[in-house]
Amino acid sequence: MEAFLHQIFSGLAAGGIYASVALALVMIYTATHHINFAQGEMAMFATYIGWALIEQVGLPYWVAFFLTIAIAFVAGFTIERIVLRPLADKPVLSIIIAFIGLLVIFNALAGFFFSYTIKAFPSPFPTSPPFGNKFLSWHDLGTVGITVMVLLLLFGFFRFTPLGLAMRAAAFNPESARLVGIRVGLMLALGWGLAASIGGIAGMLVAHVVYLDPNMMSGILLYGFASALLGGIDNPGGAVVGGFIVGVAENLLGAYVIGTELKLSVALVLIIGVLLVRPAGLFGRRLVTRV
Amino acid sequence: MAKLLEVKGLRAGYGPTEVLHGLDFEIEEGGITTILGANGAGKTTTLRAICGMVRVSGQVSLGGQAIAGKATEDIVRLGVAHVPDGRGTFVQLTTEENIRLGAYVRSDKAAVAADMERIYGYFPRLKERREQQAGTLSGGEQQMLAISRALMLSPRLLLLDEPSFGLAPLIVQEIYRILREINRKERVSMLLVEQNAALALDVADHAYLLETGNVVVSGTSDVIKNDETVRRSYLGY
Amino acid sequence: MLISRRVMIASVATAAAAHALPAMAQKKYDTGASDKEIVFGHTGPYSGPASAYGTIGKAIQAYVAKVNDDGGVNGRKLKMITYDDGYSPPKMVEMVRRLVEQDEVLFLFNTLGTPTNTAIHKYVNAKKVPHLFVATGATKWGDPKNFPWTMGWQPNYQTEGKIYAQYILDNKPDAKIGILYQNDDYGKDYLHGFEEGLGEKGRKLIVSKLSYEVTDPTIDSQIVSLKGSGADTFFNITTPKFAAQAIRKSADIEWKPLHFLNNVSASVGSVLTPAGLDKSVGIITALYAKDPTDPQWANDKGYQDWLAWMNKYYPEGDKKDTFNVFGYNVAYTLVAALKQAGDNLTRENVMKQAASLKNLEVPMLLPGIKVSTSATDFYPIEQEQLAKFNGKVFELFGKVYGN
Amino acid sequence: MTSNQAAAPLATPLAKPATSWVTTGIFIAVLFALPYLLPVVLPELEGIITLKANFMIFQFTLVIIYAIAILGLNIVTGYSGQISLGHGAFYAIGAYTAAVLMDKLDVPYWATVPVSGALCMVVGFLFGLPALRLTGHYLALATFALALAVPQLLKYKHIEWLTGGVQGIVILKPDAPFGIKFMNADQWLYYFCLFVACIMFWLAMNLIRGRFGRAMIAIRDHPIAAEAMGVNNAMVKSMAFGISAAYTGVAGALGAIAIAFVAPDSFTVFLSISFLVGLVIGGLASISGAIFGAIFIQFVPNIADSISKAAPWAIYGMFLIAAVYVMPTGAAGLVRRLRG
Repeated sequence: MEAFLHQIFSGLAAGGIYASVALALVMIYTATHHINFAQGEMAMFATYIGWALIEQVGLPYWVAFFLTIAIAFVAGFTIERIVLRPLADKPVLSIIIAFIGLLVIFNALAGFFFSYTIKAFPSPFPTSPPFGNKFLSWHDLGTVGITVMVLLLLFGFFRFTPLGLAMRAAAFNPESARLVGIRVGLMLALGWGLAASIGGIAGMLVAHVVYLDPNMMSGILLYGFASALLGGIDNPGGAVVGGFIVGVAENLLGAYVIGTELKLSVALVLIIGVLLVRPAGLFGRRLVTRV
Repeated sequence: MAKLLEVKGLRAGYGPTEVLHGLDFEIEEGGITTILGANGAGKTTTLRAICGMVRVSGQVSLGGQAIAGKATEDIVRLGVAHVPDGRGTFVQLTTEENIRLGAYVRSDKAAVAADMERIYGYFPRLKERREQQAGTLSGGEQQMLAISRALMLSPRLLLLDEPSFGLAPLIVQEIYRILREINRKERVSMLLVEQNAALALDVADHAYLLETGNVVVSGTSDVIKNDETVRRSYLGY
Repeated sequence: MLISRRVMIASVATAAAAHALPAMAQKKYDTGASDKEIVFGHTGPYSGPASAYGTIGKAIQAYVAKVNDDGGVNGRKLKMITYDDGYSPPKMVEMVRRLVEQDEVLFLFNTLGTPTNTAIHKYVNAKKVPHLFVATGATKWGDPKNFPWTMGWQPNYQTEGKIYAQYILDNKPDAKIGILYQNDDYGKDYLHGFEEGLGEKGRKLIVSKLSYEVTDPTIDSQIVSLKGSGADTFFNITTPKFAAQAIRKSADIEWKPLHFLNNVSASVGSVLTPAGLDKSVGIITALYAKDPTDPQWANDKGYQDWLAWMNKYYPEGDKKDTFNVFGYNVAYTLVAALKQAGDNLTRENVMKQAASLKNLEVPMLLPGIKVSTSATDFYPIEQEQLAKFNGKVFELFGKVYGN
Repeated sequence: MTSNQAAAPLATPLAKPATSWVTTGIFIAVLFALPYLLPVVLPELEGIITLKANFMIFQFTLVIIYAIAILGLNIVTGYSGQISLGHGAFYAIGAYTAAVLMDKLDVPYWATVPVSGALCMVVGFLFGLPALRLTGHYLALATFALALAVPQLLKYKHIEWLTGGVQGIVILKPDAPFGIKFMNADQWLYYFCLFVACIMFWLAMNLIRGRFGRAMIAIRDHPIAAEAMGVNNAMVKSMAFGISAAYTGVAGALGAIAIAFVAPDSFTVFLSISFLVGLVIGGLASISGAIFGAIFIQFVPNIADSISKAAPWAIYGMFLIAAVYVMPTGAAGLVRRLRG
């Protein structure tokens, strides 16, 4: 029983990680209607910047944390302007190739600048187990807490601010958005900036758990992608819940049902099965349009 | 009356194809002007050219200010609202979000709130459906929504692209009644593109007739309505 | 007259040649070697998922630069041609063929990876190109009967697995063993050696055997399961990132087994430090090389030479990275073999000399561990010594295993 | 990837087949003469034709193999409009089929190629039936999962006796048949692959210009209209996926024969991504584009490697981005633009 609980909680802890990455994917999807394959590598690179600020510059954790978010925002914004802007009217697959290009560039540059040996990333949370439990650490709880906080902020931003509404409008229907005076290009760039920031947050939370190295995100991105689609790619809340479901399901399947060798394959098959039944994800809104 | 929009030698097209070959026309402040013509004459392109949605050359000036070549969003900010072909609904957003977006460039919050209530007064059905996803509205409701969104800009010039398209006659009548009312009450100038010439000539003060990218006839609505030859050869009724 | 003169000249020339013969006799070259240089080929994963190993190739290049600055090998400069294989077997085949057929190198050196080297194994032996000191710990590289042109270098994973097994049988015969291994050739090789070392009876000691994939974000779940299985002995066959995760997670869930960590991840600086030194106390590993991050070598001559070389020839390299020690050691071994080959730089002789290293001491190998090969022994390093982490350094203990 | 909006094109399709029959003929003739042209074009190879030229012939053999694989992906992505990030899986299945048949059953190498194709067609069709109900990102995830799962399945312990597990299977490289003396194994393999490629390209051309091709394109461009005209969308899409998988499977079998080795590590997700790169950079919905794409994925990584050992991927990534800037419709589209 204790082992079972342990599996559930370590699944929840992993789920928190997937959720935070899924959130970044949902963010970029909401703002640009693309799924950015380079999101994971951008997050990884931002995490290295955070690491350098803490370990090499010597800034306190939270200062470095927010500075990294700001740097990631500017970087995401700039990448949209420089790399993706010229491709705006190009076919979708061309843009995907550009994403793949960005992915390999960031991966290679991280190795080049920071080497491939793993680095420990500090956590701002206490190391003693909270409330004397032995299942979850403060960092696990903190990850969930920060993810939920980001989720609420995003929800509020998109739902209640004119800028958030404009960003959604620009992604859904750029032509109509221009007709109400929205600067669509700027919205896309802001969306990239925000997504890069959220990715940076996710990266910094993840890095403490899995250790920082240039390939840190390659596996996680897949789980994040699956979580986001499972929960509903246009639904931030769904993506977070999807993350937890994937984390727990993967752990339990691996530990008790199919063994560790095939757990990824089976988990993916299950997710695809769910998507076949509910094509918009568990919590996604099915788009209804009357002509 | 003062001229709100003056267009001289307007050429526009898509890619290598030129659709408009040098149009001249003008719109008077506070009036309703209509552009008539057969399919493919260039009516929709004319509206898109005014808002900078296609590549243009020639002169377009709004209240004396040159706007040709400006970006769409900048032209919108000068007070040109466009109810586009196909209505341009943000189908994934709610009705109210669609309407709120219309006022995106305005910063006068109190006035925006007042405008929203007034527009709901014109279109009470939209108010009933304010929380509904806009994609689920009927065609007529989506047309009303598009007009409402455009009006939220508090525009100087409202461009309307075939507001009657695909709608039942009763709904068309209602929409046109409201458009006339808005024009009269709020002094919003309108440029109306219609295939249904009889309908358009009924509401418009002034009309231009396009054929393959050129203005072939212009005049007040009454004159054109009563010109037997024009009616037969161009308008076909 | 004319004729006789020609004969005379000829005979003089013959005499001169005959006279010079003793000195010239050994100057024999195959493609890639000349009076001026020795050209050899190398591939490594500079790109792709295994690019962490790319630094080995760069370190070898840096060592070649040092050798050339010091005058080369027997007066000849070394020229290393290295290509990116992306850890992909098909790419490896292409690149090795390029080295052999287009660049016409004298021999191949330290090509990396088990699947990749398997892909070229037959080819290089058919072409009779020396395939020296490959960078993988699989067992199959020491098979001079069937593959006389291929030779490994590092202690193979199976041997190391057997050492741990032996230790357990000797010291903890009632152990309940839990194993975590990477699900690929590397992990399975260790596992195989370990199980073989335990023997039929000892294999019953294994209570849990779990794998992970390199794409798994964490291995927390596996550690929890291992603890749940009641294991009190843990054989940790993981690469650095997962090793650090395993060490930390088992401490966090208060699982305190007798912990054996494979040599692949036995680095104080790049594994135990990130995992937490206090959490690493008691870990046992088998070592053959000096860990550059282990403070016990700070004043060691071999380490200081290595450090000076890193600073001068590979300043951008990571000094915590044990792969940079690996590259240095293996390149040192190569140079020793080439020196031994003298002026007879045929492929056959290079292979022969590589197979006749006798008790070669390599500066960054542990004291007492030597490189030896023979015509029937294609395993250059077969010795390892167990060491236990005391919170600061790996303390060597017990005998040197192997011969 | 974009939203589910039907209006968003996956790519700008090219209107007509790029090459005329004459250019096609010349091109094929050049390919057939290549092993003998190489020493003429590169005189420094003369005399040592056997060795240096052999390596290049080997590289071109790989180009041909990749071209078949990309052509397969093109059928499903370019013509049928379904994105696939998982064609590496079919390449792997084809390769393993060939290797297992040769290794365990001593089937002659040439006979494994059609078997691989047929098996992949069945697998592709069966995968497509459910998966192609998904679109856009969801299909991308499903196919990506396939690419990820297949290498893991190949090393699964219960089929290790068949697949060789993580160690893979080493196979024998075929020699020229009938004791032909004037051709070495590399040259023979080149001609063998070229021969297969010609058949596959010819079949593809007929397929695309025929009834089935029109049905695929109709579904891609106007799914609702196609359905209304009586096209069974689900069946056509799944068939397209199956045919596409068959192409890639054939390429995989040839790849296994050329490399003479298969292992799970040969078929990582990156292989699938490479095919996609080759497809887009070659040119979507263009038969000749497959060849340009194959040349790109074969040679550009080598160029990147020769520029920088420090971070070859960074260079490769820049090449990728530059390629889509310069040739948004792929190399085939660029050629068309330059011509006319």
